[in-house]
Amino acid sequence: MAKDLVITNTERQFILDLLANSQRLDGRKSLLQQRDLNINITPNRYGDIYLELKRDDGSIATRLHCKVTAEIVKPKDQRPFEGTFYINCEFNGLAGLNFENYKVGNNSDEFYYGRLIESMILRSNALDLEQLCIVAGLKVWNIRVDVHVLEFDGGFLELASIGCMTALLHYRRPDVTVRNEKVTIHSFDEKEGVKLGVLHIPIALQFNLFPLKEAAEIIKTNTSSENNNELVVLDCTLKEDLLKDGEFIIALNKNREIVQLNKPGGIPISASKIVEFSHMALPIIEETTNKILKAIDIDEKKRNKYAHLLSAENDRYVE
Amino acid sequence: MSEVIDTANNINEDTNGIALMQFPKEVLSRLQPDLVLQRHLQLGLRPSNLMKFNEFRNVEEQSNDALIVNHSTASQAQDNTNSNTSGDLIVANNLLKVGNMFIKTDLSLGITAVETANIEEESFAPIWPEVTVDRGRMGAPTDEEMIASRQLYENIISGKYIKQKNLIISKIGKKHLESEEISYDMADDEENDELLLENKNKWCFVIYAKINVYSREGPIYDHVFNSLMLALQKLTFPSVYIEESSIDLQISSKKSFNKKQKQETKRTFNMKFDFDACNKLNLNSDISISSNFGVIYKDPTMAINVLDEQESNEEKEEDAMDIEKDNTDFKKEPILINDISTDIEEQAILSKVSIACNSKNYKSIKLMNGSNNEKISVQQLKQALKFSKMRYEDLKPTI
Amino acid sequence: MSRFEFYNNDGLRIDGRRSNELKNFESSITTTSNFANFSRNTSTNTTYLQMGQNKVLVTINGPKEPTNRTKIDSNKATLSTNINISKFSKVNRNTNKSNLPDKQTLEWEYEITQLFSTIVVLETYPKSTISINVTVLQQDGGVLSAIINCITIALINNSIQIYDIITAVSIGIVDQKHFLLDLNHLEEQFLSSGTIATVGGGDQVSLLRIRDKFPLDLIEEFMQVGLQGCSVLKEIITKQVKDMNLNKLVEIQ
Amino acid sequence: MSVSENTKNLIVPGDLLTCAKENQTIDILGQGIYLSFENHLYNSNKIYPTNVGIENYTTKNNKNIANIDYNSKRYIPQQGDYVIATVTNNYATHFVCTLNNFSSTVNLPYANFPQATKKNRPKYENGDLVYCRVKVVDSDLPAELECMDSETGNKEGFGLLEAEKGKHTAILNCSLAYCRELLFNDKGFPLLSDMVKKNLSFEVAIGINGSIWISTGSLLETLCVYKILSKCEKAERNLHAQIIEDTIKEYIKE
Amino acid sequence: MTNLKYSVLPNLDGSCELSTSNSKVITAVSGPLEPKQRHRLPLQSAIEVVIKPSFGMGPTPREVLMQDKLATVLQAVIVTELYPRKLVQVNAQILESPFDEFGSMMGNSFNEILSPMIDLNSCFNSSFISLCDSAIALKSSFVSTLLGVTEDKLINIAEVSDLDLLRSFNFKSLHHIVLEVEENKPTNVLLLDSQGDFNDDDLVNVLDNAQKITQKEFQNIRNILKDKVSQDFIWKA
Repeated sequence: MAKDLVITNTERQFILDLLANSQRLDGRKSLLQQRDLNINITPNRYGDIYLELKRDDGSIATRLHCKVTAEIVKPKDQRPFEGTFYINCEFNGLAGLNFENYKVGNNSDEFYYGRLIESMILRSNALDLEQLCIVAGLKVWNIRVDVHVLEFDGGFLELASIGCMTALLHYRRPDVTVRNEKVTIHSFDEKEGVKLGVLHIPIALQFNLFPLKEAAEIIKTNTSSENNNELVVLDCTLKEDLLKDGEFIIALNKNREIVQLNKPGGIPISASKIVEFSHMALPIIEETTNKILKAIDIDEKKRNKYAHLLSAENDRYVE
Repeated sequence: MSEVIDTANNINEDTNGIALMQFPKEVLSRLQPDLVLQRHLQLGLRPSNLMKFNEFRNVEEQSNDALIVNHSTASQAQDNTNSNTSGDLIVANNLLKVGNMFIKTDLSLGITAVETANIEEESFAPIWPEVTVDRGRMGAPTDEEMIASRQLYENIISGKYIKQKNLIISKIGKKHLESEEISYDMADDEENDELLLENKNKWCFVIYAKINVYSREGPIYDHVFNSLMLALQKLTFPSVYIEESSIDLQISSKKSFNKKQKQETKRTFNMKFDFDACNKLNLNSDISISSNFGVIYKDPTMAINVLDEQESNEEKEEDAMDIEKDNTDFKKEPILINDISTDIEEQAILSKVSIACNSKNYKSIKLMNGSNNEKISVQQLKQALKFSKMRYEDLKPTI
Repeated sequence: MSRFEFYNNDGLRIDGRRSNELKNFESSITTTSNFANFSRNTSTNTTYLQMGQNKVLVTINGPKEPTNRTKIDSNKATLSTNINISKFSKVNRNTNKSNLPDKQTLEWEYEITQLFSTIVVLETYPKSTISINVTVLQQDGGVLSAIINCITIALINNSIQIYDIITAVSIGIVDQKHFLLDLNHLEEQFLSSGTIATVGGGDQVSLLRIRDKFPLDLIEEFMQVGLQGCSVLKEIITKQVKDMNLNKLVEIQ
Repeated sequence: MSVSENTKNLIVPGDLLTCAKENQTIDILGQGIYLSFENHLYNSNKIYPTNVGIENYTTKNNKNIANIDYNSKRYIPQQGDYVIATVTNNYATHFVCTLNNFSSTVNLPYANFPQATKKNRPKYENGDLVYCRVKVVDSDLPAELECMDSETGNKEGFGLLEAEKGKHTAILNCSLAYCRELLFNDKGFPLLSDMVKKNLSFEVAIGINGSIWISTGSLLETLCVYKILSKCEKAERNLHAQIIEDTIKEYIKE
Repeated sequence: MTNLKYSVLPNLDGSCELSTSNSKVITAVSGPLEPKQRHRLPLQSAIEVVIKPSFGMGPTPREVLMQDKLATVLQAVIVTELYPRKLVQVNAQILESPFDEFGSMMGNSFNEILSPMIDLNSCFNSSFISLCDSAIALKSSFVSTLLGVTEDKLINIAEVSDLDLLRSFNFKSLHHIVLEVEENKPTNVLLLDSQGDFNDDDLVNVLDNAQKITQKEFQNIRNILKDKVSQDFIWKA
């Protein structure tokens, strides 16, 4: 189904008109309003996360399933002390018929976004790969995150980054003891699983650009940055996404560090705006990070109901 | 439409200006496989070699031991988990001729390191098959090949043919440098002991099967399975020894920038197969024979003799609907076809069942009804089960 | 990180440049005799750019009839980019056996296609494709910026309509305070770095790519340095292009 | 007719139709019922229900009609249906249109426009919406649309759906049964008239293929109508009045 | 207990999310669609089935075999001649399988066979609801059951909720049965996939039990469909 979704001229005009009036087709009344995020952790499993974006009327707009699996492999020759990490993110036919089932085109957005998330985690050392080494040069853990898009109405990049980080934070691999090169893998009954070394939590945010003028005009009005040339929209729906004319993606963590800042072409935007929006992203990302940590914390409490009897710690979250 | 194709004997235009065409048998069978099959069924025959409905094709086993084993070549295993040795060394083979179809199975061995302590008594080993249907070109495996390979893999495990325990290499020999002889006792000297003890019960055989199908005729799975079974029966394991000279200490010295450098030594064993001392594989269960069946309904309206009668007393251009109305008393009868054996049958028969059994038990049944109008009933399944047992007894002498 | 002193107290970098100094920038087209063995009579010009030790060749094919009929857009042209990074372009020869481009190159292709799709006046060439072929002969840090600059020049040399000139530079940061412009190989490997491309040397950012950890509070300065670099580069490119075209005219006469 | 009461008559593929059980004759087979041609040869007609839904057996003009009421999202062209097509391509003789995303395309020949001549052909762009009627359906060829009444040659309200000056338009996709009800059962399902009663002034075109085209004088009014129609599809009947009121309040009388 | 949710994907024509005690799949059906040239059949619709594994890239040979089984049965159930030159696309994504955790395959070699059977069993039941939801014409209904025979017991695998228990069963044979349901009664066998050691008596026993389970399960499915129809016409009520 390599066919594109047909967006009629009427629809295009309607959506763009609405955006110009700060209205969204799904009922949101601000361009910077994001849809509600729900993080569901499957009980009884480690690193199995469902994420939902909910519309205002309660229906689910986008749904993602992230699953971490581990296996023991031989490390790469160049890096014998490091485990390996992959993200497998595919859009299959479930996300919509406009996504092809078998091959992911190299020039497609999916490919690009998948790479963004992978390099977001790998290049910033968000996942400690050296902790995954069992026997140097021979056995290391391969951690793989599978991202399944179960329903799609925009917001993939944000959700996938949140999902991957939540799943990695939540996952526990089986404990391993090495004695005389003999590797024993302990089941969860024998020994409690080991958490992965997540060093910081980068989360991506996508700012979508909609031109208010012709592209030529925007390029010509060069230096006058005071002019409003474009609309910046957060959390686009699928249809808005298809109509947008540029984007920039920022991945941040709570420590005020940019992990990634990408603007792959599209209409140009003034530098001061990029700076402005980057700073604006920080509180949003802080909020999301807290949401992730809270979801994991609640899940952990559920898992060991009696742990608090043994611990002297106070409850961190008092409702 | 179907009548038009076959009844016209030469190309002539009818009143509508549509040219009637005559096709040679081969072409017609590709265009209208169901029609050709139905015509044959009316005569009580099948398209391939005019077999009876319940007839199986002739199966000949042509084994050629000369193909097996070149003693001088040897195999290598590296001291790590996912080593697998080169699969070129054929330890058992089988060449099965089914009708016009040839199936060649080559079994080869690999060695892998395992935690032998973890192997349970009731654990069964797989075979790693790779089925290739010869089609005159290279490329990614087709769905049919993938399905056959996977099905073999599953059925070998579920059939419980090979116990994992039987694949453990319990004895490893050592070839002495000077004497060129191989000793399998490990009491001699201390140095020996260490090496051999270290390797004792650490290795396991892995069986690979490379299966080639030539001049494919109909579904392949059952015959591929049979060929693999026959080859498996002949499988012998060579003894394994280590050549003293070839124990290498490799020092990996990959430089990684500003990383703590650990020196890692890797020991490479050159494991070699000694075919002078072979052990036969103990199969856990008798091998089984797989056979397939299909069900098709005889459709009287497609019969050629019906048309002949029609022609004699009616006009040729008679509307097809009228013909059918006159023959409402015709009944469709189900026919069980044994051993689906040509492309025509394969395409026209949509409901198939494939049964593997030995004298004691059934090993697998795969029944798939691919058509709503021609389903295999329980009655026919019973019949097919009976036939499959008979088939096993038939082929037993060849085993 | 402190194995090398990337920026010493005298304000000099390893290769002797100042922090905000660009590498030498030289571009040429085949018609100006730099590459005598390339045929002059081909419909397309080969543009060669040397930016420090980066050596990039760009040819542009088109606008031409698309080979793939499904790609036809009846309103405007479609762009396609193909980047070939030669295996000998780095200090260590790339031992990757397959001839397929690696993922980073594919990303660049995606970004460059997106970038130039808004800069080229695609509406002038309906139902056609313009394909950009890039060959990187040698790389020395900031290859992406060299590729983008070279494509800009190539587009002008091939007389394809563009709205404005795009210039790109790479920027690195030392010790969280000094910004270095137009990185070399070593700097790129060990510093947090990014690439920025602007339209017409103004402050309209068209492409931005930072893939390393980078303090959020320094982003403003980062942009300033980048914009400055780009605007300087714009002057250089404009001058060189003008000279080139003068030469061309002289030759034709 | 209340649906929840009628779910007793739920028909699932493989069931016997109630009317067949009671040996009633069926003259016309409606949607969701299939007569196997395989059996037709042998005069032992077997009638299959093919969809999950509610059996409906009526008599009209002395003909017994049986059909199964079911709802779906994908439209399969039927002769004489009024549809809203999207132009996706144009050729020398016809437009290529689509009725649902990813469904087979249908053709709209230039000859099927009123007063069509070789020189006078409609100029529609890709992505434009056309209100038209299905003229011919053939299993081997793409279905053919027409933009006129082929008997009279009149325009009959068919043609391009475009925003007039100062108007704002939108297109809404919803389920097929909902569209049918809106179009044909205005008395039993007076949602649109209810909306007009609330002083909403709008223009709609409803295509059986699940598209509703809305045109009003202001952007917010369009959004309001759009919202009401899409919300009512997912709400029970008695809540509709409330939805209309709330949505109007939300978007217009702020 | 089987838990079914219909119409979970509004972007597609029909969909269903099914969770049994030990597995979870989501399936979607779309059609009739415009097929690619190579899928086009002159007299009937093509059926494309794509099953994605719960982790890793797919479909691997394991999934290809599953796809083949599902497609063959759907061929018999869908009224393919109603949609000539069209495509019916069935997508399945396995979300949870009892064998997708690290090390869960080990210990019992039968698990290697059990795992695709569990996945496929769920896919069958889920795809039936998806087909109904997508309003594709069907000739009959079907219900799939997966039974395991141990030394002394017959086990309905979909109801085993203890994963460790499931992994350690010592099955003599496994039987995956898809039965056609007409007029609320199980009739023909559409698919019978049996593996392991078994004899005629086992087979009869398994088929008898499968019929009983099918009968029960179909009532559940029927209730779900009843619910679905009233939801479809909710605006009418």
